[in-house]
Amino acid sequence: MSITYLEAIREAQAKALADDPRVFIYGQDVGTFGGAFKATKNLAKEFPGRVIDSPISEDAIVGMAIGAAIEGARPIVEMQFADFSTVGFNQIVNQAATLYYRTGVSCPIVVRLPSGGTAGSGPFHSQSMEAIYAHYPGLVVLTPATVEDAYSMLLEAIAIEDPVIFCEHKFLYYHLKAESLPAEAQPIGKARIARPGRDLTIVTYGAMVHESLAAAEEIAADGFEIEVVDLRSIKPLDTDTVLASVARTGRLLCVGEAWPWGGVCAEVIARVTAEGFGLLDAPPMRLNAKDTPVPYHPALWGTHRPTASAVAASARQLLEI
Amino acid sequence: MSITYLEAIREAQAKALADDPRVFIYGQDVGTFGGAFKATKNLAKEFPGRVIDSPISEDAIVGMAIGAAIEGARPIVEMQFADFSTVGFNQIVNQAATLYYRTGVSCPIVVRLPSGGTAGSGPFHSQSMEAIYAHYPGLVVLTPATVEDAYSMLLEAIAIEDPVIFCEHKFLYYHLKAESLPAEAQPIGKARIARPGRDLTIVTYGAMVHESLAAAEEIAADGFEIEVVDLRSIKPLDTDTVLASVARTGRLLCVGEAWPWGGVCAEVIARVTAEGFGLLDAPPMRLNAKDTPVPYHPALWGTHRPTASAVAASARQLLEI
Amino acid sequence: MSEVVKSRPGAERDQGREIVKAYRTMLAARVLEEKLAALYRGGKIKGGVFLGRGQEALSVAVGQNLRPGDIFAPLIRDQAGRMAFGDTILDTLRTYLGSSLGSMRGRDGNIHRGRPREGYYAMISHLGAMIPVVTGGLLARRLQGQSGVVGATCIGDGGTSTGAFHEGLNAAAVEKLPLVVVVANNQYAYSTPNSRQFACADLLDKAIGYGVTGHKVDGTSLADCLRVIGVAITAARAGGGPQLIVGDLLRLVGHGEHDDASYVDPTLRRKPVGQDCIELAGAYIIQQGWASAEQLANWREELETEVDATAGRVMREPEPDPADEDWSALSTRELEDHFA
Amino acid sequence: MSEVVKSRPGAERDQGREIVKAYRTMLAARVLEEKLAALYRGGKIKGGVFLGRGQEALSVAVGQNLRPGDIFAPLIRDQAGRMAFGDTILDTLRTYLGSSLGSMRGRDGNIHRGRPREGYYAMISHLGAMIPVVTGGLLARRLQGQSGVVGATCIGDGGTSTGAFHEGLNAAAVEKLPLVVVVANNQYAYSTPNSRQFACADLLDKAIGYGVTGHKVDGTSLADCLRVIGVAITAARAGGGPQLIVGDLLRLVGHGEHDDASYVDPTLRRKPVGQDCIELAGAYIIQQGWASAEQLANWREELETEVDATAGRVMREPEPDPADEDWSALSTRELEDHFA
Ligand SMILES: Cc1ncc(C[n+]2csc(CCOP(=O)(O)OP(=O)(O)O)c2C)c(N)n1
Ligand SMILES: Cc1ncc(C[n+]2csc(CCOP(=O)(O)OP(=O)(O)O)c2C)c(N)n1
Ligand SMILES: [Mg+2]
Ligand SMILES: [Mg+2]
Repeated sequence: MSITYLEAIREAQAKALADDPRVFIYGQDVGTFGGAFKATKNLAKEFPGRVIDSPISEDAIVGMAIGAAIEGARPIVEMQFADFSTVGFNQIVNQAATLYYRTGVSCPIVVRLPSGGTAGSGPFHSQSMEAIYAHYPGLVVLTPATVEDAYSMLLEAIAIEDPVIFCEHKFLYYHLKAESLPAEAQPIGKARIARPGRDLTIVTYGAMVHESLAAAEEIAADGFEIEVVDLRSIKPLDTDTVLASVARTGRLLCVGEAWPWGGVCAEVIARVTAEGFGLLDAPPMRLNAKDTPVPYHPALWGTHRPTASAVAASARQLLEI
Repeated sequence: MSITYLEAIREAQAKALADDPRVFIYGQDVGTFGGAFKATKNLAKEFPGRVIDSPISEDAIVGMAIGAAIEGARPIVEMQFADFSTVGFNQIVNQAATLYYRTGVSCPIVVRLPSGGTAGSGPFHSQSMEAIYAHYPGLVVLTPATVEDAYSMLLEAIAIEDPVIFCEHKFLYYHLKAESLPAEAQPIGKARIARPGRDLTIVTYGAMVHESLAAAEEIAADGFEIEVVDLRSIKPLDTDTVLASVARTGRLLCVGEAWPWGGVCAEVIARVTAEGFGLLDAPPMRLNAKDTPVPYHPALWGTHRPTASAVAASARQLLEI
Repeated sequence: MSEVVKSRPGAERDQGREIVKAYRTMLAARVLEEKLAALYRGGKIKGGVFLGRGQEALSVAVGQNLRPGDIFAPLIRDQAGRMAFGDTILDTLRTYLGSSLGSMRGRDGNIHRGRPREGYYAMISHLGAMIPVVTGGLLARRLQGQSGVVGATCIGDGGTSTGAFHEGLNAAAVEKLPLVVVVANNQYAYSTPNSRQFACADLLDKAIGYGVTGHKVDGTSLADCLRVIGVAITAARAGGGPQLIVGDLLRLVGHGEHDDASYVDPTLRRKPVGQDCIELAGAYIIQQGWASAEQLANWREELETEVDATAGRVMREPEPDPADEDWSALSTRELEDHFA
Repeated sequence: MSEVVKSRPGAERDQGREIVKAYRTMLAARVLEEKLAALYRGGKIKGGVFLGRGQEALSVAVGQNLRPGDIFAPLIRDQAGRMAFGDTILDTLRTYLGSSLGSMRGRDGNIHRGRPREGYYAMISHLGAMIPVVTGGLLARRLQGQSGVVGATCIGDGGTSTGAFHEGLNAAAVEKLPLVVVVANNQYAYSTPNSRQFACADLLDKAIGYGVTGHKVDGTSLADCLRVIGVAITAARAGGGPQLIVGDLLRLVGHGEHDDASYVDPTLRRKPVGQDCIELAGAYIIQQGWASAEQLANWREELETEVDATAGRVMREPEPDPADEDWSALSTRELEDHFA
């Protein structure tokens, strides 16, 4: 058997629907059609009445999920693309994120954001919004990079009492495969050493984990061992695991697919330099997308986003300092 | 004569309306009423037909400003509070911010955001959204901290060909006074040394400039000279001025009123440590609001936000390292 | 529809009881709000104060027609409706004054209060935003197999211009959920008159575009409000889908207590729409012989005493202490992020 | 209204010319889109391909009724309307194929193209978002003292559920701007049927709620489309305020070329709404004697030749070169931020 990242997301939802009668799914085309990416394929048939097509109304979709959560339900909402969550932004950051703090009533909703770039998708079907949501108190922001995490973290996300922004990466949907689904998993909030090393730490997440692993492999030929830390969750962010890695390597490169200003890389560097300044043998470095909208043409897109070779080039530069 | 920060904003708009026939103002209650804070007081009378009341429709308000800009106008839109710009978020980040990159047609709009906390304003009338907007390519994000800057930077913002998010601070509206309006000003993109010093650099912006200056004054009694850098513009961010200051002092404390994750402080620290690692004699430090919604009660609010004494305490701690 | 009510034996007596009950709640709201205004002028309230003077009849009719187990998301000017739905003088004062014993514990204030687990949702400031939230609450109730539940929420003339109003009402209509949206058409949104807010001849014209039932009500008449909103809530409860009610009235006070409402067209105050619903209701009660003028005066006096005493008590209650706060926005403490 | 047109002498000849002109534009759109589908199947287009098959009559009627100097913000399925407004086979292919010579220079693709400075706005993906933008463009024109200008934009049945549609149309109505909103009611939003999208009996019922004039049109009939949209645009131009047009038709193709549209109710295809507007228009033209079947076939052949030749040419054009890009999102280069 072989299962893709996308199938893992479907399976997690199927399991949650089967195990917990409070769970339901709401979003555009998620019903009989099974969703734009087929992440809810057959679920409407398997769980009648619990996988519900919405109008094109992201503000209402999120708002309704919040109301349902107040009444004890466990809604999962699917945005057709992360980019469209800007329309539901107010409900996410002002209603869902503040509910518990203000009223003491928690808000267990999961907002699934098909995120990140793929070739030819252009400025409005490629965005990575994790840093935007992580800025707000009251939200948990997850960025699974593996099939196993896509499955186990989504299950855990549904179980969490608080609102979760689940940034699943479209570039991994079909590419990434695993032999089977995990029975156990690391808890949310713990980062993972995706590849151990001793010369330099790359801290990354989402699709960039794979670009970074490829870069590490490439550089291994030069005799350098790069450690790759997959954050898994960017809020909360597992500073301890990152610090422990930097303590081993003395060098930090942060790689993110999103824009640089105030992104995950900036946040990681701020934490490491504040809490582990003495561990660094060289300045921390970051590699992000270029600071423009995500271009449509694959030739431009391939330069706009960090690729394995760009990561390798940055790592080499940092190793030489 | 004495002029407040708020009056400076009104005067800048009056001057822009007088000097440039392309300028108009659109927003809730900005017309005859003069705006919720009176930032457009009398302007509707002085400039008939050019200061226009809108419905309660932030998405349409921003969208209309963009369309008007395409046709050669220079719209200034007022959000009643920065917090409500979440409803116009999609138009700001996906339409205004991408227009030039995609089409080559620039988008000269100014979105005025009455920002930041004041006592008793609570979670939805206190927010500081500068980091959210700065994350997006295609936007200029300004955070004036003085009466002079409120005036000259708003005038410059209106003249800029690109979309500007103008974060004016409500806490400064009435408090802050100047003798007169400036005839000349530093250009946007240049930070300002608000107080020179040699022992520690505080990088900050907006209302926190004044808390930081008060902290510096307090600490001066101990014999330490704190340099306070007022960023003025957080995107673009004047890394050079910050680096030059850190080169003088060897110590960096960043102070921001907004939430910590991915905020201005994280971005400043990422830049300084990447580009000026060797300049630092101690780990960089940041001081932000607590990571919860902004509380209503003044007693809670006073702890939630950084105050002069909290800034002083952080600075003392950093001076001891 | 009033025939329907009157055709039952004893209906008139029932109606009298209902009106008097509503009147006393309106009066409580009015007296309490007068106190809030006084406290505001005295600098005792740090934030803004937003009152519902002139809107008590419409508001109370919503709260009083709901049942325990229903959902209610009131808006700015719903002190009367809130109290009819179970909110108290005590918690109102605690929230405005920021007592740590209030339902919002000083974390949020004034009109931003509620007890969501009891069906009493706490509004956020963003207008329109509560409509989809109530809709979602009703969807969950349906999924849980509950029927006969109603969710009501209020909005102003200005709030109808929000995308949230549109998306929420449309989604409720598609699901045919028992949502009752009450528009308090008080002629202004802050300083903005209706002529600058919408272009339809009547806000009720919006109902057909959503495929929902529309109801018009005279917001100055308590009897009319109780009857029409009763009909709408009954229809929603019976499976008739969303109901849109437009009540015409005038805000008899500033947008907030900082505002003198000088922009209000003075001719409106002299028109029927500008009448004070409490005065009208009081006169009606006296005229119908359900209570005397003395009784009305007594009720007011009792309420003033209660409100004053409660305010005094609340002002002696502890403020929230920052040191007692755990400063977490998440209920799952293990998932809190830590900043150095 | 057709009487008005027919009462002029030579009106019938004019109408024939108008219909034939529109038909040839529709045909160009159809032929071009067939090529795009073929290129997509051949893996030559990296992103999605979204076609307007079945919607050409409604779309062309918008573009053809506009004048130079007007504003047009087309949507997904407006290839015909775009071409009637001046877009070309060449720029369409360049944009889809990502040629660096296209108006979007490879930065954006497919339907996300335009030349805003020429009144031809470039849509963003977020549905509804162009409505306030056109409204604002019209407001600016008014402030500049221009009159007689119209701004038109298109939206789907699904797009009417967005807050942006609501806020934009309402704001235009308040300002009484010459905005023409054309709803292509093609029965589905991706897989979602109208029954899951709205609950009004007819989308036209929304017009009264905004206080704008509503027009219904048979989206399969070119003559009807040209006439009704002509009337609406004329009314807007004359100061009649926003016009809402609802055209009923069926999307005769998948949502995108990746989609087989298997969810479409097959009975719809057999109903009048499911007819192909191009076939109907061609037959009408032949029947009226404005052109022969051979002429129609010739036109198609000419278009196929032109489209094929243009596609060949564009495929030899340079791709955008990342090294030539200055990677700036700001027109003010001095304000660019710099990241180490
Ligand atoms: C989305 C949004 N924009 C702006 C505001 C600021 N605001 C608060 S109340 C108000 C006027 C509301 O008018 P209306 O809806 O008619 O209610 P009323 O005050 O008349 O009861 C405005 C603009 C807000 N709360 N939410
Ligand atoms: C705000 C927003 N949400 C979701 C989408 C994704 N999306 C693209 S097209 C589409 C369906 C549109 O349906 P309709 O408006 O009826 O137009 P049609 O495709 O039928 O022409 C959806 C949901 C989007 N583009 N914008
Ligand atoms: Mg009102
Ligand atoms: Mg459709």
